[in-house]
Amino acid sequence: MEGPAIRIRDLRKAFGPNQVLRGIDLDLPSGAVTVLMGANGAGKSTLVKVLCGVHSADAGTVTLDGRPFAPASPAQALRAGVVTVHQNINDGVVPDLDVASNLLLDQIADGSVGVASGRALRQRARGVAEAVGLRLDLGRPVAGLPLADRQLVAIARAMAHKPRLLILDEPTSSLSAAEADRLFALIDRLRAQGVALLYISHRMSDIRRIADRIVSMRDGVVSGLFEEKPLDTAGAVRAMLGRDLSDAAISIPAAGRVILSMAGIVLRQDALPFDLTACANEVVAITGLVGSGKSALAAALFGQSAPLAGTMTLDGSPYAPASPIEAVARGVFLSPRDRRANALVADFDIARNLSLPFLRRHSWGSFIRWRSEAAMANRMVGEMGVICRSPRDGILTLSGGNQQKVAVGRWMSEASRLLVLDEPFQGVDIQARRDIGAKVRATAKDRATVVLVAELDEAMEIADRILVMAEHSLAGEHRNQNLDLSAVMRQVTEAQQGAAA
Amino acid sequence: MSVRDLAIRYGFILLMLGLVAFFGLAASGFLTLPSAIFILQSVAITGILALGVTCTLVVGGFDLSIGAVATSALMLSAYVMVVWEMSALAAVVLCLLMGAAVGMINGFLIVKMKVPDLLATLGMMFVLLGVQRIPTEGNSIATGMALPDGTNATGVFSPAFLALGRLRLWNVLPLSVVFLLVIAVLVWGFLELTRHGRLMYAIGSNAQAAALAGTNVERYKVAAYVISGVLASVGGILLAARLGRGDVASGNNLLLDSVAAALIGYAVLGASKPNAFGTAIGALFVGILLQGLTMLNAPYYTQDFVKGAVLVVALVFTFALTGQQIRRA
Amino acid sequence: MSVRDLAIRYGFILLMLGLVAFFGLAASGFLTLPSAIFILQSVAITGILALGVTCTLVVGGFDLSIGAVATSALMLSAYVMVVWEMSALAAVVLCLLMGAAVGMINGFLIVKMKVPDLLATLGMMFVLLGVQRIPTEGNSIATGMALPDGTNATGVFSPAFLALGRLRLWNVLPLSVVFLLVIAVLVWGFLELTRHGRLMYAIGSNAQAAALAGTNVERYKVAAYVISGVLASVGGILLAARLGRGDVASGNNLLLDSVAAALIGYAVLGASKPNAFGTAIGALFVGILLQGLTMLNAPYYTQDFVKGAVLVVALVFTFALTGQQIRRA
Amino acid sequence: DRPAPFDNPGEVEIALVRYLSTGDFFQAYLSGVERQAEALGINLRVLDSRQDAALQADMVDQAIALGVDGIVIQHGLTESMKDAAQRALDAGIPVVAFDVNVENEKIPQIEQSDRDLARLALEQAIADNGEAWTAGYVYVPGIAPLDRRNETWEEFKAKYPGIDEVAMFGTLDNPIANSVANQARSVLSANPNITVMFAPYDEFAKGVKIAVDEAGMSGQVSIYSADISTADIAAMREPGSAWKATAATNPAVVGEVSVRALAMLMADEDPGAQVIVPPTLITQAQLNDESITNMEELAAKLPAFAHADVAAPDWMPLPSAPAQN
Ligand SMILES: Nc1ncnc2c1ncn2[C@@H]1O[C@H](COP(=O)(O)OP(=O)(O)OP(=O)(O)O)[C@@H](O)[C@H]1O
Ligand SMILES: Nc1ncnc2c1ncn2[C@@H]1O[C@H](COP(=O)(O)OP(=O)(O)OP(=O)(O)O)[C@@H](O)[C@H]1O
Ligand SMILES: [Mg+2]
Ligand SMILES: [Mg+2]
Repeated sequence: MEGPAIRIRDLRKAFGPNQVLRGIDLDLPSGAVTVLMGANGAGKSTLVKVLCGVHSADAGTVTLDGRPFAPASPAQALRAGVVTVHQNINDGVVPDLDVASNLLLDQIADGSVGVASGRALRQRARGVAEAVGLRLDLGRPVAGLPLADRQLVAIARAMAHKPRLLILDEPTSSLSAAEADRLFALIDRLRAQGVALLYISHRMSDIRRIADRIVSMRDGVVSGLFEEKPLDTAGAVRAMLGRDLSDAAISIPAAGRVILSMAGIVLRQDALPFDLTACANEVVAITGLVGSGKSALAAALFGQSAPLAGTMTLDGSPYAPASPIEAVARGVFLSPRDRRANALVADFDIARNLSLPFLRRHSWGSFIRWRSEAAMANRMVGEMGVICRSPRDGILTLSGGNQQKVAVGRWMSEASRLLVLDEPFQGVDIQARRDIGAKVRATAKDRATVVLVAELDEAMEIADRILVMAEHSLAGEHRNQNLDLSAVMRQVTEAQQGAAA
Repeated sequence: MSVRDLAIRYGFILLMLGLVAFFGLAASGFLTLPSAIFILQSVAITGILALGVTCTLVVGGFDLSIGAVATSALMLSAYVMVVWEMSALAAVVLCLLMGAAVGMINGFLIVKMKVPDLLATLGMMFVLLGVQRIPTEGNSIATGMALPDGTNATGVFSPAFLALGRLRLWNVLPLSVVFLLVIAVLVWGFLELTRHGRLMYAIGSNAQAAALAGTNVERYKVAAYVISGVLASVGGILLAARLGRGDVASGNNLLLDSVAAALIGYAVLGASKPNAFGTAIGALFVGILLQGLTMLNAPYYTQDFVKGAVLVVALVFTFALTGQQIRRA
Repeated sequence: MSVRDLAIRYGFILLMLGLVAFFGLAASGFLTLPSAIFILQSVAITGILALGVTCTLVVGGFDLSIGAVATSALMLSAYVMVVWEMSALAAVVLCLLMGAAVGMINGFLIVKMKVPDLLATLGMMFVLLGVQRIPTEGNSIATGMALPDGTNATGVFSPAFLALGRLRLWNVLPLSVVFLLVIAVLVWGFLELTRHGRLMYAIGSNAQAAALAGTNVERYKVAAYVISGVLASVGGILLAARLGRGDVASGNNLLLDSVAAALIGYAVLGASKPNAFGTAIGALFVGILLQGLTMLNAPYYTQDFVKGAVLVVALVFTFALTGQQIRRA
Repeated sequence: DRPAPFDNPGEVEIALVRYLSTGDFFQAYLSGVERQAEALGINLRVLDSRQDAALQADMVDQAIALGVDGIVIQHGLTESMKDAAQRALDAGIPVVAFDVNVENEKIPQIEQSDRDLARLALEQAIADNGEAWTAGYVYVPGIAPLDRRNETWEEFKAKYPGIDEVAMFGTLDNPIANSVANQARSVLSANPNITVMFAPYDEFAKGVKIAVDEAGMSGQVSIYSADISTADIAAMREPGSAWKATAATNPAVVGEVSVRALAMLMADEDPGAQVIVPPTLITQAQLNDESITNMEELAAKLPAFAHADVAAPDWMPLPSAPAQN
C-alpha cells in the first residue's frame, strides 16, 4: 500500500506578528476527497497558498509522493502536478483576454501551447471547455462573463491538467446546482483516477455530497479528523468552531404593513411580468439559479437599471429610483454581491468601509466627525462579530468572511425602509452565517428585508417567506415552515429544463 | 513601531532634513530666512499645480493639461489687461473661469465620453497650446505690441494684478507663498477632513463600490478635474503677475515638475497614495534640492541628474520598505 | 455588424482617409509617392518609440523615460564616434546596450523595489537628462569640438552610421522607414502571435491571475521595459544618423508625440487596448496631419491645436461609441 | 595698478543670473564669462533659472542677499527683470544686462545686435541670388532675438519687392533640428520652386539643411542663417552643402565682454549705455578657402571673431588664450 500522496508536517506560516498556520499536520491520500472545514480566518486559504507556491512556509515539511515539495512559484507547483482553483475567482481569470486564452493560460505560460494560430488555440480550448460542459463563445473576452462562468473557466483550466493534487478553494461559491453537480461528477472521475483532492467549502450540501474524509481546522491547527463512514459532519463543525453550532430555528412573526409592492414588473425582454410585496417585520428570501435574475431584481430596486415595465411603490408612494443615490435617499439599501468588486474599498480601513454610505451622518457640515465615525465602527464591529484587532485595520487584512461582515454591516448601521441583501453569505463560515442571519432577523422589525441567495439552505436559515425565481420572473412562493423541498427544487429547475428542452 | 515602520514613515522627511543640514554646512547663506522664503517662492507655482494634480490622482485620474492651462491663464490674463484693457479683477475672474471650464471639459470627456484620462487631457493639452497662441499669432503680449489691426496695444498690467506676484507681506513674505500655503491647507483639509475628500479617495480606490454606496461618482470626478483646472489657472495668474508679460515660452517645465512633486508625495509619511501634505513636501523637497545645488554652483545638467537620483533613491527606500504594490499612479 | 460596430471598428481609419482626401485636394503635391515616403520618414522615430511605449502599456506599465533614452543614445553614439573615435558598429552596439540597461534598471525599480512605474521612469528621465550632458559639460558633440583636456575631437560620424538615417533603398525608400516597418511588424507579431505577447497582455489585465497560472510576471515586466529602452535607443540612433551630430535636447516632444501615437492606437479598429498596429496607425495619423498642415502653410500653433482637436474628436467618437470604460492607460 | 576693488580680487564676487542655459551658444557664453572672471581673479557665482523668468527675478534678489559685488543678467523678460534689476541698483550693486532690455539707463546693455546679424546674412543672400527670389522663412514668434531678426527680414522684404516669401514655418519642439527638418520637407514638397531659405537661428538652418539634402535639392536651394558652432561649420563645409552663409558673434567673446563691462562699472568707469559686440559674416567659401574645421580655427583665422575690442581699458587683464568655442 502506497503512502498518502501529500504529507504535511508541522507547517507554519506567519504574516508579521500574525501566526496564521501554527503547525499543520495533514495527509492527503490519493483517490480521495479531503474536505477542509474551518471558520473564516482559520488559515485555509493560507495553507492552499503555501501548497501552490504563492507563499513559502516559515517552517515544516511537505512531501509529494515521498519527495520533498517546496514550490518557489506557482509555475513550479503546477509543473509538479499541484493544481489550484483559488477562492478569489478574479485571481483565476484574465478579463481582457478571450475565453480560449484563459482556458489555456497556464499551458501558454509553460510553453506547451502556442498562440500563433487562433484556430488551433480554440480547438484545444474547446476540448478543455467540453470536459466541464462549458458552452461559451471562446472568442469573446472574459470581461463580459458573469461570475459563474468565470469560475467555470478557472475550474476547467485546472481540470485539464491531469493533476496529482487538485485543490479547490470554495469552487461552488457562485455556481448554481446544475453546474455544481457537473463539477461533482468531474471530481468523482478524478477520484477514480487516483488524484488526491483537497476541497474547501462552507456549504454542508457540498460536503455531504463529495467528502471521503473531513479535516477541521481551527486557529491554524488541525482540530479534528473524521474518516469513518458515515461522516460525522456535526462533529466536524464542532471541531472547527470549538463549540456547538447555534440553532437556526425560525419562528415566523406577524408581518407588519406593506412597505414594498411591485406590480407587473418585467426584468428583461420576453420574461413574464410578476408582482411582489414585502412587509415590515418580514424577511423575504428569493432563491433561484445563478442567472435567474435575482441581481437584476436588486438592480431594479436600487435604481441601477429600471425594469422594462411595471410599477413599484414604497410606503404607499410611487417609487422609481433613477440611481442608487435616490434609492438610498428613499431608505432602500442594497448590499451587493461580489464584495471585492462592488462593496469594499481596498485602500480604506474597516471603519471607513463601514461609514462609506452614511458619511453625511458622521459629518458636521462637510467635516467628518471622527468620534462619531469611530463610535459607529466599534458598535458595528461588535454587532456583526467582525474578528479584527481594531476598526482601524486595513480591510484586506481580514479573512473573506469577515470582509463580508463589513460589507453587509455597512448597510445595517442605519435604519432603512427596505434592505436588499444580494448573496450576503458568500464565503462566510457556517457560524458567521447564522450570526449574520440572526442579526438581520433581530433588526427586521421596522423595515422590509429581501435576501437574494442561490442556496436554498441559506434561504431556509433566514427567511419567513421564500420566493423562487426563474427566467427573470417569480415561479413560486412558500412559507418557511414545513417546507416542501421537492416542490421548491422543482420550481427552481423547471424553467431551466424548459429552456434546455 | 519597528525601525522599519519608522523608516517608512519618517525616512523621506529625514532625507530632507539631512539635505538641509548638508546644504547648510556646504553653502553659506543657505540657512537664512531670505533663502527659506526664496525656496518657498520658487516652488509656489509648481506646488499649487501639484496640489491640483493630487486631486485628480485621488479619484484615480491624471491631468496632463495643467501646464497648458497655466500658460493659457498667463496668456489670457495678459490679453485681458493689455489688449482688452480690462481690470485686474476681470483678468483673475476670467482666468479662473477658463480653468474651471477646461476642467469641466476634461471631466466631461472622461466621465461621459469614456475617453481614458491620459488621452483626454493630452488632447486638451495640445488644443490649449494651440489656442493660447492664436489670438496673438504666437507673439508674446506686452504693452505696445502690434495688434493684427495695425494699432498698438495700450493696456497695461494693473499694479493690483502685479502685486499678486510681487507684493511681500511685512516686506518679507511674498503673496505667492501665502497663496501656496493657504491652498495647501485648503486642499489638505478638503481631502482629509471632509466627507467629499473621503468619497474622492473611495472613488479612486473602487469607483464601482463608491457608486453602489450611493456616491455620485461622475460629479466627484468632474469636480476633481475642475479643482485641477482652477488651481492650474491660479498658478498661471501668479506666473503672469510675476512676469508682467504674456510670455509664450514660459511654463515649459510646470507639468513635469508638478507631477514629480505629486508623485514624490506618495513616499511622504509612508502614505503610498496621493495626498496633499506629501505633495507640498514633495514640492518643497525639489525646491530645496535645486536651491542648494544652485548655491553650490552646480551646472544645470547636474541639477537634473541629482534631482533624478535623489528621487529614485528616496523612493526605492520608501517603496521597497513598505513592500507593497500601491495602486497605479 | 451594426452601423455602430462598423463605426467603432473603422471610424478612425475612415477619419484618416478623409484627412488624406482633404489634404490631397487642398495641397498640391500631397498625394505623391515622395510625400508619402516622407510622411513615413517623419514619423519613423516617434513611431519606433511609440512601439516601445506600447509594450510597457501592454503589461500595465508606463515609460516616461523614452524621450531621455533617445536623446541619451543620440549623445552617446556621437560621443563614441567623435570623441572615442570608434566605429559605427561600436556606437550602435553601445547605444543598444545602454537602452537595454536603462530598461533593466527601470524594470528592477518597478518590479523589485515596487516603485510605481510613472515615478520610477520619471526619476530615470531626470537622471538621464543630467548624465547625458556631463561628459561634454552641456555642449553638443561634433567633429572638431574642444575637449576638456584642451585638445580637439577628431573623430567623425562614420558614413556607415550616417547611412542609417540617410540611405535610401532603390533611391526611394529611406532606411529609417524600413526600420519602422520592420520593427512594427516584429512588435506586432510578438504581441499578437507569440505566447510571450499573450502573457504580457494577461499581465496587463490581471497580473495576479497571470502569476497564479505560472507566468513569471516579474521577468515579463522587466522585458517590456527592456524592449521599450532598446527601441528608444534605436530611435536615438536614427536621430543621430539624421542630425549627424550629438545635439543637446530634452526629448520631451519625442515623449509626448510617441505617447500620443500609442494612445491613439487604442482607438484603431476598436481595440480599446494598447496594440502595435494601432500605434503604427496613430503615428502615421499624426504624421499625415502635420505634413498636410505644413503644406497648407498653417503656423505651428494651429498645428498643435488641430492635432489636439482631431485627437479629442476621434477619441470621443471611438470611446463614446464603444461605451466601455477601458482599463487605465 | 588695478583700480579698486580689483586690487584685491579674491574678495570680489560677481553673479551671473541666467534665463537660458541649454545649448552650445549658452554654454560658450558661460565659458567666456568664466574665463574673463578668472583673468580678473574674481569669484563667480552662476544662478541658473532654466527658462523660468519668475525664478530668474528671485535669483537677482538672492544674489543681492548673498552680497555679491556685481551682477550680469543674461537674457530674460523685460517685465520680470526690470524691478529686480532696480532693486540690485538700490542695494548699490552694479548690473549689466546681456540681450535683455531692463529699461534702465544705469544698466549698460551688452548686445550681439540681432538686427546686424540678420542684415549681414540677408545682404549675402542678395549678393548671391540677386534681388528677386522665392523664399522660405523659418520663424517662431515670441522669442526676443528671433523677433528682432524678424524685423530686419520684414525691412528687407519691403525694400526688395522681388523677394517672394511663399512659406513661413518653424517650431521649437526638440530636438529642434529634427522637427524643423520635418516641416521643411513638407514645405519643400509643397513649394518646389523655393531657392532661398532664411533660417536666422542655426538650429533652424541645420534642420532646413537636412530637409534640403533629403529632398535632393541642395543644388537648388541656398540657406542663410545666424549663429555658428563647430557642428555648423562641418555642416556648411559638407560637399555641395546648401548652407551658404551665416552671421555670428562669438558667444564666448560676448561672455567676456559682459564681465569686462561689469568690471568697469565696479571700478567706477563707464562702459557706455550700449556695448555692442559686432557680428561677423561667415561664408561657406571662406570656410573652405581657409579650411576651417572648428570654432578655434575660426577664431584664429578671423580675428574679428576671436576678440572684440570693446570694454577693454588698459588695466583690464584679458583671458590668456584666445576665445574659442
Ligand atoms: N497576505 C496576507 N497578509 C497578512 N495577513 C494575511 C494575509 N493573508 C491572510 N492573512 C491573515 O491570515 C489569516 C487566515 O486567512 P485565510 O485567508 O487563510 O483564512 P481562510 O481560512 O481561508 O478564511 P475564509 O474562510 O474566510 O476564506 C487571516 O487572519 C488573515 O487576516
Ligand atoms: N458584467 C456585468 N457588468 C455590469 N452589470 C452586470 C454584469 N453582469 C451582471 N450585471 C448586473 O446584474 C444583473 C443581473 O445579472 P444576471 O441576470 O446575470 O444575474 P442573476 O440572475 O441575478 O444572478 P444571480 O442569480 O447569481 O444573482 C443585470 O441586470 C446587471 O445589472
Ligand atoms: Mg479562504
Ligand atoms: Mg444575483
